[in-house]
Amino acid sequence: MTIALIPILPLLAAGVTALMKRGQRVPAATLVIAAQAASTVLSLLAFLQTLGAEGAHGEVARRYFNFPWLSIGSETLSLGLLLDPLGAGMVLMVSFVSLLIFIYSVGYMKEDANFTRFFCFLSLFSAAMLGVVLSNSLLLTFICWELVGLASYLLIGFWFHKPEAAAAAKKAFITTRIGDMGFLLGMLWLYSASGTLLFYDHGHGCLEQAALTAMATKTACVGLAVSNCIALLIFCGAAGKSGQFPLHVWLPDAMEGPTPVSALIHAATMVAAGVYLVARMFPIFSATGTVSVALTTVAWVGAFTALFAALIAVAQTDIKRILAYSTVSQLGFMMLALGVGSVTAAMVHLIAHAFFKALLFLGAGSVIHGVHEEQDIRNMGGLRKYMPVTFVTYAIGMMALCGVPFFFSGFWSKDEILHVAHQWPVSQLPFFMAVAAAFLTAFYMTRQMCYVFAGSYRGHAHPHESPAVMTVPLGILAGAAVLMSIPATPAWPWFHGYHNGEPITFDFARLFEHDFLTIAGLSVVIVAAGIGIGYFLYRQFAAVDPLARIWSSGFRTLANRFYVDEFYHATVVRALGLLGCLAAWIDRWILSGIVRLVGALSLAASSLSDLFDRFWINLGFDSICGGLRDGGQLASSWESGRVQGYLRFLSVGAVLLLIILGWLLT
Amino acid sequence: MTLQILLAISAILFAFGLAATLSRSNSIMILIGIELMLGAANLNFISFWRFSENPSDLVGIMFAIFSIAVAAAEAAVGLAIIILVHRRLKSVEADDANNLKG
Amino acid sequence: MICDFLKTCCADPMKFIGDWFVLLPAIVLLLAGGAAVVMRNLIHAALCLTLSFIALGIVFIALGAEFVGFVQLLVYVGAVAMLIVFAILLTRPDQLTKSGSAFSGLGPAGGAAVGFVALVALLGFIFTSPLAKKPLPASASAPVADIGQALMGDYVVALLAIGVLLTAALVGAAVIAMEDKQP
Amino acid sequence: MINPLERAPIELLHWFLNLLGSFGVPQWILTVVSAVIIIGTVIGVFLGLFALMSVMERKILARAQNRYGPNRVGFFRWRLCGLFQPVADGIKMITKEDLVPRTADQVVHFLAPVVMLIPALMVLAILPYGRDMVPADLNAGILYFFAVGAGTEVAVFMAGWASNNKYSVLGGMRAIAQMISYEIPLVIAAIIAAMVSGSLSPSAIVAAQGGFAWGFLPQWFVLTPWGFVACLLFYIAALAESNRSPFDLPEGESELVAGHLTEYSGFKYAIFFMAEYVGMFAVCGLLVTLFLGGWQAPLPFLVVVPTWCWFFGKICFVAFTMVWVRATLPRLRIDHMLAFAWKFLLPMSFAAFISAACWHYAGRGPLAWLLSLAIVGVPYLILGTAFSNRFAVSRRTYQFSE
Repeated sequence: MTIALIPILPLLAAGVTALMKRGQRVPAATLVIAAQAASTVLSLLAFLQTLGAEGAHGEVARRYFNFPWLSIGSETLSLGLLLDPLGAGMVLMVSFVSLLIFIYSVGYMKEDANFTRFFCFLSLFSAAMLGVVLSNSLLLTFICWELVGLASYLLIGFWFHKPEAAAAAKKAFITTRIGDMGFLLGMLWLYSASGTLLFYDHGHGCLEQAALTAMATKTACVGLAVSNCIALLIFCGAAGKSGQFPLHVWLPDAMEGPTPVSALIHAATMVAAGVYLVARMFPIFSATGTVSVALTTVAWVGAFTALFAALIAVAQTDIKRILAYSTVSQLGFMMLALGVGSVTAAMVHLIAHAFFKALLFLGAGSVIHGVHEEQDIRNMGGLRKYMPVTFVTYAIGMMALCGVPFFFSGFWSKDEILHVAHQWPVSQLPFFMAVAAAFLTAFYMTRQMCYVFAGSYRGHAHPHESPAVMTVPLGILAGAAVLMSIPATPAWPWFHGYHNGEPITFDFARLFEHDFLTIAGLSVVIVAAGIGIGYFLYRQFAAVDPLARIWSSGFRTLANRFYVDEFYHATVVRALGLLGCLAAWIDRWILSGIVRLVGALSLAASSLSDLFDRFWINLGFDSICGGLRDGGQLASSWESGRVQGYLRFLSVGAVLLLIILGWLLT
Repeated sequence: MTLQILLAISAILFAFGLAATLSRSNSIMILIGIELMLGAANLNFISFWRFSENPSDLVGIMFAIFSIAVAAAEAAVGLAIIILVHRRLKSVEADDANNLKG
Repeated sequence: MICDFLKTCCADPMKFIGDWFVLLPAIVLLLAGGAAVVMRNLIHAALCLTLSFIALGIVFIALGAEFVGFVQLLVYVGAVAMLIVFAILLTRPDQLTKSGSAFSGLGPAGGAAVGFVALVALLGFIFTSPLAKKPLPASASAPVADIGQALMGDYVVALLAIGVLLTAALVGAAVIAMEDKQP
Repeated sequence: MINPLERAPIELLHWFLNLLGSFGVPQWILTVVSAVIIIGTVIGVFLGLFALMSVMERKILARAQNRYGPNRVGFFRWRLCGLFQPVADGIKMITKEDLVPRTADQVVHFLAPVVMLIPALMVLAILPYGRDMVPADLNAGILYFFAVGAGTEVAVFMAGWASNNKYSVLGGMRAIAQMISYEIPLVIAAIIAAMVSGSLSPSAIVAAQGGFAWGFLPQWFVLTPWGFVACLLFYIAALAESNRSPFDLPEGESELVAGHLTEYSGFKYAIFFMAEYVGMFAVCGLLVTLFLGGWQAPLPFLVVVPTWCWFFGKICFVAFTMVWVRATLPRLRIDHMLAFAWKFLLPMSFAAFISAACWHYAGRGPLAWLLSLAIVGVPYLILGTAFSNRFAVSRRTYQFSE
């Protein structure tokens, strides 16, 4: 299977780069980019293979191969690789966006002393992510998942000499670890319930009908089916990785890493892993029907996160933090889509979002680079004149994110989500939350555009356009953000057909169905309102944010991110601290008391034996040793150290021997 | 001429060497004594070969040749050791090298 | 006895010359060896030793073992004597002509006594042994070609061992005498 | 075909001995007389050669340095190109005062020249001067040569030490170090020739080089690759053994006044001088015997020339090249000289040794010739490159006024 090479090539590149010296910048970058380009080409080939191979009878074409990895007793753990439309699209997106980000990094990290190390980590990250996507075993997924976590830790903390970066890296690692705990539990439960961790294994995999039926029919507790419990546990991991409420706190802090890392983590790969995991495990989530408890949870969490993060984004002033909360919000959208049962809508939005969010992050990086490491949008302004290429591409990304009709991918993919949310039988509330979030998205993006590019420059640096090695990837991503709108339209539901293995037909009439028109119209109105209000409020720069003037306490709450961090600090961290104090107290007063008691007892015993030794045994030994020493001294007085003396004794003996022998012989 | 004369010469030479080895304090003189004793031994080998029933059997000659070679090796290593000891202890007196006394 | 001796000399002058061809260097050998033992000056002792080596080589040649004699000259005079002389010069550059304390303590007397006892014992055995009264065989020679054949034939293992020994001694001597880097 | 002069010396000796025998002289006296005559002849010839060489060397050096050299001494009005210079030198040497330093070791100081001269004369016994003209045809002749030659080192040491002079001791020690070091390649080179001939006897070695390949090419060992290398090694080592330039640093006047000869004068100095030259001729004679075919003629039609003429002609040629080398090469530094012996000559002599063995076992044909060439050529290239890199000197710039 050549697809194994797709993750292995970047992994090897990472390994080789790790051995390089710090100064070997050009070979390191060349090697990593070449490996990534090769795996992109391989991904493209794999993707084309899946295009041609439509499964028979409406089945999805899956090709996989498994191999045993570890045998413990009679149990054998197998790993495997899988190629199906869900993964193929994803792997192409991941490798392609990674490649562009790598190229961009050459320009962005040019000044950094640890350039080589950076590329090593990037390559490791990409390898791990590709492994997650191509895995046919939950175990391999988990391994790569943790590798992704490790790489993200290394990359967020890349500038570890900054305390914020080190703290952010730690925060990201620990927060996702909380989710991963659930993931691990779910995995173990899945193994005990189905006896395998392979997704597809000729009818024996855990995502295949037999195992699903078994899990769906068993009840665990409080009326929950086993499959739902497993799904919820796995969703914990996905929520951690994808920054869903309440585990979203690490994601904005992760902006402390270099901007290409932000782009890589928050656009293409790491956060997408959560959504991808839920999409991959969707059969388990939906084992008890499309409105199962697990999916309902997913939908509510997604909808809440979308609105919640969008609200916070409105009040942020850091260019990258706005985008970070926007990402959290968009991931909420995807989770909502999954929760309401549409994998296709989620994946379409995921891929479209990957392109335009990577574009936005890289654009933000270009802006930061251009104004000399300034991240506060209040100190920018008027950059349209200084950085025209960045401005145009950033504007395309912004319009795609807002969902400006009709030529931007965001419009179609978001519409699709609104559409499926609207049709959800359980509740209409998530739909309205999503609508509100979409409005806010348009609003805060307009705010950001106004702050950054409109008006006149307010900073003190000398803004300049970024080099071609940075702007060219921007252009490519902008093109992709526009082009992605084509396969996303309902008129040509290419993704839908591709994912579900159905024939793809072009039907222009679908655009004019009543249902679609309503939603699309609503969406257009929302976007127009968002952009319009945003422009109205922020067209002129003001020292105090206009929203703060209108409702200052509310704005402060938003600016402080609903005090979630403070809440965690007051509850979880404080509780842990108290627990630690308690443990320390127990350790100090109870455990060490016991230890001291034991110590004192053995001390007493040993002093007793010491007395015995000294006054009873030693007397005998002393006399024996003294005798030995005296004897030794007597013997050693012969050992004069004079070689000639020895020789004399030797020759006296030899002569005596000679005389005796001669006597005997004659 | 008889074998006795040669053996007596060899014995006297050997006694000279032995006396030098045992009584001279300089380690180079000890080595000289050893060389004399080895020479005496070689003289014995050659003498016995000369007076043997079958001189075409070259055992005595061979023994002498190998003994000479071994003596050469012994002299080389011995003198190297003496030079090293002199460098360390600034002395070639055999009795001065008594660091290993009990 | 002296008359007998002179009679035999006149009766067969060639045999007389042949005998003295052995005995004369042997006497030189003993004199030089004795001188080497008692000389106070180390250099003189070494030179006397060299002379005794030369005499010993001539004895070997006179006894018919010319190959051994030449090897004796080559190795002892050419190498061992020179090594000893070198060692003397390297170890006593400051007291080159000063006569060192040749004998010291009670040990030397004991050493000489041991030597004397050994000599008496050996001579006693030599002159009482019936083996030693054997007359001189007509002639004995050891052609070089035969020695070569024997060395490469019956004694080849010993030859190889000697080669290894000499190589080891060469390397070992060089390493031992090499200048120490750390004092 | 054979020139009547060829056997003239032998026939003369036999005639004289027969004459004595006819007077009823006992056989053992005849033996002694014969030995005395032979020894006297050989020593006389070599002393004559020494005298000739001492003046010719000065003249050759002078010509090399664009001077005349000694050209005055002669009989009355006949100068004879100064060929009688050695007579004048000899008279001067004998009549000069013989100085012995007060602090010198008198006995050893006196013995040193004697010990020097004896081995130099003794080694002449085994050289084959012509067909059937070997004073002592020992079957271990080569070994005898080196065994007796070892006495020279003792003499040099005695001279250096007994003088009780800093320069003398240093010179003597240098000379011994040099002689011991160069003795090894010298002996190995000689052993190669002995090995190929299958004998340690010089006359057998000369016989092994007899005959002509394809009717014209002499089968001297110097014409094989290993023999050429061994011959050069022997030649270089012989230069060092006889303390000749460029290895004359034991008596390098710029550093050590005259080395172990510093405290010698008059007749003793003359003896040293003579012993050195006779030793040099002896070693040249051995070189000729081992590699240059001994008394063999170089071309078939030249066989008519008496063999002893060839031998002495070759000796003179080799001695002439030694003078030539002296005129050409500067003196080496002591560490370079020792490094050269141990790091270049010794490995090369081993290479020549192996090469000779391969030549023999590959059948001594043209193929063997090529194989042997490869075996000596490769180490030479490696060692030569290493040495030329190690001792690379930048091009010297001379500063002088035009």
